[in-house]
Amino acid sequence: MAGFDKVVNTYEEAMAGLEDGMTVIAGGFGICGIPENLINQIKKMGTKELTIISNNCGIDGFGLGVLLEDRQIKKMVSSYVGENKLFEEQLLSGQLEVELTPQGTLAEKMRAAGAGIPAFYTATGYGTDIGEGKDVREFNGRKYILEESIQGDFSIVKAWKADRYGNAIYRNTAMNFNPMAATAGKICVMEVEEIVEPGELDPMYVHTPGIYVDRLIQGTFEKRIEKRTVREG
Amino acid sequence: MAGFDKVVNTYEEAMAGLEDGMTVIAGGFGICGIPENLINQIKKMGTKELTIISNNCGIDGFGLGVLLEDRQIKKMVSSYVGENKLFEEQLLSGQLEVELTPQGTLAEKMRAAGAGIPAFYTATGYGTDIGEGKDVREFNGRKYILEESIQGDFSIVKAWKADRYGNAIYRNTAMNFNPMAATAGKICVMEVEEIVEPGELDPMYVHTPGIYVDRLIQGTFEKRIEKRTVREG
Amino acid sequence: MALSRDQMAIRVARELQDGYYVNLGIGIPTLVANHVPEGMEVMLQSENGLLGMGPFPTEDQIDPDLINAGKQLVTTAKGASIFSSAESFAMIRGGHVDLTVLGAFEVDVNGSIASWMIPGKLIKGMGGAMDLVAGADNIIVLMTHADKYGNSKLLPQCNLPLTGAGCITQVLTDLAYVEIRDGKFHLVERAPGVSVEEIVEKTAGEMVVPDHVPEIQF
Amino acid sequence: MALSRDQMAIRVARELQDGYYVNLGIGIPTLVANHVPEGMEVMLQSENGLLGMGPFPTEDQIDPDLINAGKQLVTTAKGASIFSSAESFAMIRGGHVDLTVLGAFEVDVNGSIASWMIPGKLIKGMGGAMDLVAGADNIIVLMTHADKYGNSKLLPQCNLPLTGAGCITQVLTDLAYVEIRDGKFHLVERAPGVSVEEIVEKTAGEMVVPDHVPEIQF
Repeated sequence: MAGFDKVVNTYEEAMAGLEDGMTVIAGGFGICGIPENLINQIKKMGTKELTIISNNCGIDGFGLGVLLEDRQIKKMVSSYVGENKLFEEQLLSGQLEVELTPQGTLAEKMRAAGAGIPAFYTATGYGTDIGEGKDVREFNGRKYILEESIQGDFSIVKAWKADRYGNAIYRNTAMNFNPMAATAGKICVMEVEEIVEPGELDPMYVHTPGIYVDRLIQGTFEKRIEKRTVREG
Repeated sequence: MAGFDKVVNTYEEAMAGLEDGMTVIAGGFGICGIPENLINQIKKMGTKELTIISNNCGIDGFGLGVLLEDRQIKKMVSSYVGENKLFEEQLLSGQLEVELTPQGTLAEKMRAAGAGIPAFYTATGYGTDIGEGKDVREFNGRKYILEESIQGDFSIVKAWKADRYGNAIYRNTAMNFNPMAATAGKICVMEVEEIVEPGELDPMYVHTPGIYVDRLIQGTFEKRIEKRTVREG
Repeated sequence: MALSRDQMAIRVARELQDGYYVNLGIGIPTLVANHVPEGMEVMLQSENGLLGMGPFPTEDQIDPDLINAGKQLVTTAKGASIFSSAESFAMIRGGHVDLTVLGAFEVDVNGSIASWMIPGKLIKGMGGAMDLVAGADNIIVLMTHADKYGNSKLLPQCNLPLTGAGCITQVLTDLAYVEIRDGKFHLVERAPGVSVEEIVEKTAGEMVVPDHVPEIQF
Repeated sequence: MALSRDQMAIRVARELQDGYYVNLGIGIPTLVANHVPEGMEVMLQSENGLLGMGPFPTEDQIDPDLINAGKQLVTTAKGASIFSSAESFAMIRGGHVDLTVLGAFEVDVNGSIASWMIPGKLIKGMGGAMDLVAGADNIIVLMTHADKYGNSKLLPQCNLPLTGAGCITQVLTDLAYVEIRDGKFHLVERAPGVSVEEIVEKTAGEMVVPDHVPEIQF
């Protein structure tokens, strides 16, 4: 690896340096656009006491859900954690801490971290439990709460294609939280379906500039479908 | 014009409703990617006492600079206003008010307006004249100032291509401030080099979703070059 | 008689306008998409990053990378655009969506809404609901007038943890179309054959009743 | 002898590392791009929305839609990406750029910098300079040691309006390479043939001088 080439060849290299107690920001919505293999690598490493920041916690046996099996997660920061029995068990038994965050606020907290904005005001959650203990301020006659950015030691993201420099594009709604997550980790690890040579992607349509990406690996993906809604052809 | 079709056929229609004293947010950097014809339409309309929010004020005789000729601008909010003699004259004679704003803060203020974020903290300008009178707060041992979002009655932007629904793409660095400006006007007027049919642009590579665009017009552009730096072939 | 789920969706669909960008919540709100009036176009926003949501795919159109906020497989409509979650909520929070329709457990006379959590039961999370109610100017809450035990869901004050405070102005239930202003419910329309008395009786919060309350026509 | 503009650029270029993303300010900093050490790759960020700036275009490559922050026509380098001003400054403010090189009127012992405004002369504006100095961890200021009247530009305290407070740690002048820490200047290297005495004399702020101050080698 020299210059701007971000490619690593093994998942061990991809996640090297992840330690117990670290914070990991993960892209994906439900189980769409999730970094499947990076998650499996964390499971394999057995890293414990992790704080995971991700909109969801996968499902039983797939996605971030697999990290619950060996109790690797200490705390989840998410907007929606339903559809996961193991999650429910660990939450109710007090083994798992959960910080619920509105979805838009969560996305903006990640973006803010990447963008050097330590905090921003939003109306979301004002007057609810989410606003409790947070700074309130009025602008133009409306009340807003102060939300702080959220940074990770690592961020793990999934893109469709990237060039060796880490310039990446996402496919359809598999984009979701990935672009913001990519900017919010001190070390951003990206896995993709295809790595191409620099120059192959049109600069105008790059979704994530390579400057955000530290390590890049090509993988194969199961892309499990959570709700198979199909209509007659 | 019905449903999502945002196309208008004349520049009169495009800028209808612009009144004296209004605030206009304009895309463009220098004279690159500026809404040339929308600016010329404002000149033609003779609207006065305008507050213009734009990174620059064009140059003498081109771009926003033409609005200085008949003293249509009361106040400019910009990061850089050099390269304009008429501007200098009106500023020194007190005919023109200028609020200088750091470039990144200006871009973020526009984005924030479009994104329902009334204010955000940034380190930019802390400890300088820009920070004076602004709320200061410390996060993780560093001091930041509070900057408020900036909304316009109108925003005028230039894109490369758009479909009739206003889904738009920008070309190269003519993108600059245009995507944020598009979100920050109560009425967003976009002019483009080419209007295509809905379905012709790949949804994955749309830069500005049509939801932000209220009126769309196809124009022809001079695209004047400010600094013609060329090397030997 | 109380409105059916489809009738509720039909009534709400009458609030649509040509060219509206609309976010429909999970459940009954989803049905509104089936009742867009003839000759009218609306575009559906899905908060996971899709504007211009099309119908479910046919078997040969299935794409695991293309889902809606309910995690269902979908397609794109003509003129769709796809973007990040941050951009999606910028759109929502910034008030660019013309109409949001969502369900609720409770609504109160101050326009507060509780829709995401019932303490003691599992906490699934608010998803995008808090952002949606904070960002939209035009929200219609779609819910049954009373819960399955007959308890009113239109209250003087919400009992459950709030999704948003003071943000709801319109509620359509299976019994009535209600507006909220000045700290009171205002009865606007009633389901066919349902008496004003029944509606008032099933409304725990203060309800203002005008002289004439038209029946919803189908 | 004082360093030439090109020698200053050469010295700064030695601070580059393979794979660095770099923002070069207008003026002398631009010259740094001409002296990237052999076998090393750096990518230039231009704050108007371009990462991977290439050289000026040839006549047949001219594209009015492709300029840099100095409004000059440019080209894209291999592996470039283009984005909005908000994204560009997210990148800058978020500390993702590895090195920023910019000019200045004055720098002081506390690391404050004045680079954008001389009261009484026309105010052109700060452009992206305030964001750049606030966002970068690694900044090198490149300027002459004294102004044309011989007044030191390395001061106990900046006189001109600040671009940023306490954000500068490295300054290369035509006379010396200076680090700033603990409220003092620290002399690190000197231009060939320039005496420590001359440098100290031309430095208005407190300067710590180690026993040995090597000459910059070319």
